Amino acid sequence: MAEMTYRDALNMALKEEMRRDPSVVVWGEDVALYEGSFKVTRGLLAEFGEGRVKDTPISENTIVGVAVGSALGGLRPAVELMTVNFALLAMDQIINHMAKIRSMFGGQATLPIVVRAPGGGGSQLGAQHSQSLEAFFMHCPGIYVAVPSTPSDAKGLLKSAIRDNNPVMFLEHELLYNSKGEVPEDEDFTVPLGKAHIMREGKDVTIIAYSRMSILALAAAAELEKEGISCEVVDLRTLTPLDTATFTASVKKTGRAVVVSECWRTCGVGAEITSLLYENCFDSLLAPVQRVSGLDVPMPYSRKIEKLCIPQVEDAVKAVKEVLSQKY
Amino acid sequence: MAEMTYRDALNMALKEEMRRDPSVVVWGEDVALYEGSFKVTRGLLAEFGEGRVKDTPISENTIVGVAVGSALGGLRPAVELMTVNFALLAMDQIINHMAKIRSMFGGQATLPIVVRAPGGGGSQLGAQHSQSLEAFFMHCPGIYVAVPSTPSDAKGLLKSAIRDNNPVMFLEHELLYNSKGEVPEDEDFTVPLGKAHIMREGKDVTIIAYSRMSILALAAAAELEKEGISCEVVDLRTLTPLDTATFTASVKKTGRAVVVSECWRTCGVGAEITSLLYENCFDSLLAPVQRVSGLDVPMPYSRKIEKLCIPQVEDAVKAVKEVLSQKY
Amino acid sequence: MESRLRAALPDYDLMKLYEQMVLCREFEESCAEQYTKGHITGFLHLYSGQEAVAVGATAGLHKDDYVVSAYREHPQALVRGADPKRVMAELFGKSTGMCKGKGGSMHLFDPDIAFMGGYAIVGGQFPIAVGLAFASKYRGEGRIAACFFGDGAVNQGNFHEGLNWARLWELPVLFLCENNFYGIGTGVHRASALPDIHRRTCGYDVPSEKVDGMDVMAVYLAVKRAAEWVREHSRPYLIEVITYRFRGHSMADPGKYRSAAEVELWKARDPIPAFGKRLVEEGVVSRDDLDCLQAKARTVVKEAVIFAEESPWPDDGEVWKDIYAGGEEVCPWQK
Amino acid sequence: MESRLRAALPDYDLMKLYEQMVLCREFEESCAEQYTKGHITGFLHLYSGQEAVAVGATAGLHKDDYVVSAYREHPQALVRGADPKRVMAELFGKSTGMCKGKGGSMHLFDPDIAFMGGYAIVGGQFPIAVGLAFASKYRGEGRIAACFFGDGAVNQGNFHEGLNWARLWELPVLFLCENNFYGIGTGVHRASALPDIHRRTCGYDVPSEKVDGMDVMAVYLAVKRAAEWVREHSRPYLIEVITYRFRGHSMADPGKYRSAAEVELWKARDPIPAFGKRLVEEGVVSRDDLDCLQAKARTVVKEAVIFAEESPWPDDGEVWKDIYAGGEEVCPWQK
Ligand SMILES: Cc1ncc(C[n+]2csc(CCOP(=O)(O)OP(=O)(O)O)c2C)c(N)n1
Ligand SMILES: Cc1ncc(C[n+]2csc(CCOP(=O)(O)OP(=O)(O)O)c2C)c(N)n1
Ligand SMILES: [Mg+2]
Ligand SMILES: [Mg+2]
Repeated sequence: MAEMTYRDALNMALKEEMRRDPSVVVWGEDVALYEGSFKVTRGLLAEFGEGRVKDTPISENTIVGVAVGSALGGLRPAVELMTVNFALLAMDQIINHMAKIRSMFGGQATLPIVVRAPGGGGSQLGAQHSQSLEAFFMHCPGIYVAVPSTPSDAKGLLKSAIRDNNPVMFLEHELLYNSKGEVPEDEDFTVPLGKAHIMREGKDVTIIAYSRMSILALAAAAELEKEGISCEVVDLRTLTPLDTATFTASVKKTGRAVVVSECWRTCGVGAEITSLLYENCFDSLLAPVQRVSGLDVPMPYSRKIEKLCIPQVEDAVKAVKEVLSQKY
Repeated sequence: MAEMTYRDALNMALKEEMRRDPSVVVWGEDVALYEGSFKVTRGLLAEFGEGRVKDTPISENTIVGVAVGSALGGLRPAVELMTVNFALLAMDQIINHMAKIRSMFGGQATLPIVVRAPGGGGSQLGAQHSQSLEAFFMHCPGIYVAVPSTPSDAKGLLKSAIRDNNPVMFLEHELLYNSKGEVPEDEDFTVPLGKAHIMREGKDVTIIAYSRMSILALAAAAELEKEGISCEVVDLRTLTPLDTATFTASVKKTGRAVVVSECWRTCGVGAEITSLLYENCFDSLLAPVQRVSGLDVPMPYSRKIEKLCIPQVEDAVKAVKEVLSQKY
Repeated sequence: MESRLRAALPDYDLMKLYEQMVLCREFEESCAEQYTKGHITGFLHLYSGQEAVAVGATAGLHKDDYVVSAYREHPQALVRGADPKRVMAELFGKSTGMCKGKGGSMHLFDPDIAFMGGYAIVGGQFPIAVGLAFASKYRGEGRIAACFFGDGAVNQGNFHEGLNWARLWELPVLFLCENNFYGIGTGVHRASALPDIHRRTCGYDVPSEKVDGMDVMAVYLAVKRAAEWVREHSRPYLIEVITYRFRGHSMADPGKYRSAAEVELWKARDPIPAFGKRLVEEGVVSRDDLDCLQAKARTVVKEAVIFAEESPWPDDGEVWKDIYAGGEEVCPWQK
Repeated sequence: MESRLRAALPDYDLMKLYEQMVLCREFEESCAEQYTKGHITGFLHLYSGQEAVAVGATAGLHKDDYVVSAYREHPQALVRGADPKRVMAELFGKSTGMCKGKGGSMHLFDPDIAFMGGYAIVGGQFPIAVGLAFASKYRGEGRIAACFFGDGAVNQGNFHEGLNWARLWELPVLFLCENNFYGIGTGVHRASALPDIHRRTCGYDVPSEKVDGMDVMAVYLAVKRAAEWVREHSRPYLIEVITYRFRGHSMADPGKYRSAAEVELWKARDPIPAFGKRLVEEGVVSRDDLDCLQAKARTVVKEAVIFAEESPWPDDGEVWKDIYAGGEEVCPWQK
């Protein structure tokens, strides 16, 4: 174990997997010489060379499409979209191609692709650079969606994603890159895709979250503990596959649930989890499920109002109190 | 009133609005000389000429982006994407631009744009041509989403969409083009955006649906009536704005709800409606809400299995019976 | 008379070209019939008239070179060596189809013959071809990627991004544009600022040329030369092949945007009888030989139809299969 | 000595060009300071070094011609006539900002001066410019659309689609590429197969040229001529302007991918002192006049900063405003 940042944990995962398997290749805008806009690919060019670590033109649809083609040709591309906002330029290759090729060709093709993309709001980057688009990818069958919240998961999930034979949208949170935590240095350490993580045990209420919202949920739980409220925090880790069993079991135990997601509320991750909770453990629910989410607005720039659009610790605290005050 | 097809009703709306307002312009792939892949733009070129009705290159992102620019320049483009599947190539202009420009420029810009797009499955067109992508657009704030189910609504909603000052994704269903119904010939007839339609009154259960699924819901209701089950059918008409008041009131009355949508289930329209129902009328619910939706799979070609992936009348009937058999 | 054909290829191969073109035509015309009968559903885009392109180009490639194409791709797959039975069964939506009935007419795929897919999103195949070429170069396989596409596809951003990328990374991609003058009902002049498609590569330092797509030998020779150049230099190249589709865009298209005279003019240049005539004139084969090849093709196609008819439908359980690698049970709550 | 400058423009306009360049530089350098103090947040991309492009180009356009740009756009807006106070307040995120604090540095917009937006998605502005040109042509307004973009943006599919479309529909778009040799840390040679960007239009029959972007008069004359041609012919044209940014890509970029020597070489070509020197040498102004303009610009920027500092933050209720036309209450359940 070593303490390191989420950024460095991702970097370590990339390096280890590239050392392990020569078919792993990396490209994206500014990932080589510049070592990545968020420096996640630091040192890759130096270690693995121009043939394997490649800068690309600003052509997002092609970044993903070339990964699709390379995967069909036997490689395991782990590419970067500089931010998830630019994935909107690549939706054709992501949704129409990467997610469909295996199935529409009757299972004859295997696409071991990772598309890494940082995202999220909170840095005053305005409407075009602050989106949390995970619900788009979660909505679409045929691709996995990973949303790590800790340095250790960042490493473990990225390694699993690279080794997995399915295409994975790997969504990193820009505000987590500098967060620190203990990370196993073991090269065999991985975190399986599709297994949620009970980050904190509790008995009064379950907070279900992912990515940065899990960290926020922990902060809310710590605050609530001072008031004698015991929260269980379930970190989803991946949205597809979704570990319904784990969060359902938790809610069956606590009887109450708050779902926290940074994406837009309508048709967002919270809507799905809420529906699943009612479908799977209605009888155990002692109060209505609360959704805490990003507001359904294009993100404003000004920090004074930007923070109103993104869930804050207080919002999670308030929702937990709300769910505790209600009763069916 | 005249009986006509959904296709002709749309065509009538386009013609009437183009006659009414010279700033309405139309373009898209094959919309002019060829009169549209689904013939919705029949006769437009002949009546309005090459200056106003324009064929475009196969460049979907630019089809939408030129509409955005033209709207900024004072026009009211009502453009066509040949099918909604190709909207995935235009997501950058739809989500990053069309949905954001008004808000990120502080309300200084107005974008009266309609992007028409046929979609839906059931014609054995395979994974890349059978998608129902309404949840993507509903998820994103800043754009309206219209989903007409009848010829009359097709006309009335399209006219409202063209007259409205907001950008509207206008999603038509390919299997409805030949459906017939009575349509007001009145040029002043419009159907407001954001008002759901109670297509059929009933007392035992509310079926909430939109687009082709509303027609399917009516068929299910007719079948269930034979067994003495009285269904209320609420057709949403638009997904944004969403008329929560109307469907909530209906469910408060009947106490039971089935939501039918053709899109993928996870994070789909059904997930949102279900969550809203629990949030808004939990106390009135006599049984858990049932979601009927497209399966979370890329659409297979073979008709034998394609139909398993799209809600059928039997599925709606079964869900209604299920919801009636359960009790909280 | 000295045979120019014979100077280029041995008799066996010349006959093969003819045989393949006839097979393609028979196959496509049979598809039309099966569509009319309701056995084939969905979109059906037929290739009749363009046979010299698929046949000539494929003959100019190595067997293991990658091929990708669009939705008008039955012949590209057949000529690579796809089993007509499995292709027809796919079109029927049967479980014995090349893609188990999940793909249909627009989505053929067979990695055993390096046929890496028919794609139905116009231009979707560009980056995929570039990626295949990268994989081949990275692994040192010496395979090139041949990318078929239409005149309509060149206005998609992908085309531009792909050309730039392939040249920048020095990848062996052979871009093969089948210019049949129309993208559905829109003529190339109404869609392209510069309708001479081969001239559109100048901004990327990618060499290109134009070739007569109604002449199978011309296509073969051009592609063979270009493929060798691409392989040797590991750089992209583009060939614009001038051709014509005899039928509508798809079975649903009455094709009113083309005059009868225009269609007749091109039908008079039908690549199959034209090549047959040359083969006979240059003494490679007799008229009887040609008839025999024709009859053989007809039989093959007939057998394919019978196979497809008699094949079983996919099981209902197939709906959940082939989506994720490593099992279908990843999202058990979905069912 | 006969003044070549004076032959091209009256003294007043020459001084205006200088004044504008100085204002832009002062504004940008002041932004850097405010960013360091934490008053400006988010991404901040400064224009220092490229002033001759915005200033020269804008002088070559009509007042009502449409302008669109990317995220490095403060000067394009200022030079059009945007109020520096409102721009600075926008950067501070204040309610008095040009976009009420909702846009920030990357999203300036002011329809009163036909500045139709700074866009932060690389290449997002291409189709928007084409659309503005279409609207102008359709309404017979005689306005052209000037589209600023970087060397990195030309590899985006939008660029290709936009060039083809503008030529095909014969629209008055003036494409203005600011080639500063880098897209963030990636040199133009590592991103473009053909780094001579003006040569990339050959595939669309769109004429183009290259101009020295460190010389404000050269930019002005080229843009003026091109804009007139575009207006007269209603056809697109592209100018590649060779320039250099003196700072990093954004405030977050240490800029290690460029050698100090390279940066120094370009700084020696700083367009502002170079033009000032010419003005003095050709007797248009005195050194003192220049100092005076400089002082004036400094005051304007200082006042802008004070205005921004003293302005109020947006109300919390602003979060729900300006999203939909015709009221914020359309989705009342959302709140
Ligand atoms: C992205 C996308 N846009 C539009 C379509 C609809 N469409 C199918 S084929 C076609 C025309 C393509 O023409 P071309 O590339 O010339 O190929 P051809 O059909 O002539 O072989 C169009 C517009 C599509 N399938 N994908
Ligand atoms: C679609 C998209 N991809 C990537 C980015 C990230 N990005 C911002 S600026 C930039 C470089 C653009 O370079 P250039 O066009 O030369 O403009 P310059 O910054 O030099 O003015 C990149 C890659 C983006 N904003 N949008
Ligand atoms: Mg064509
Ligand atoms: Mg640049």
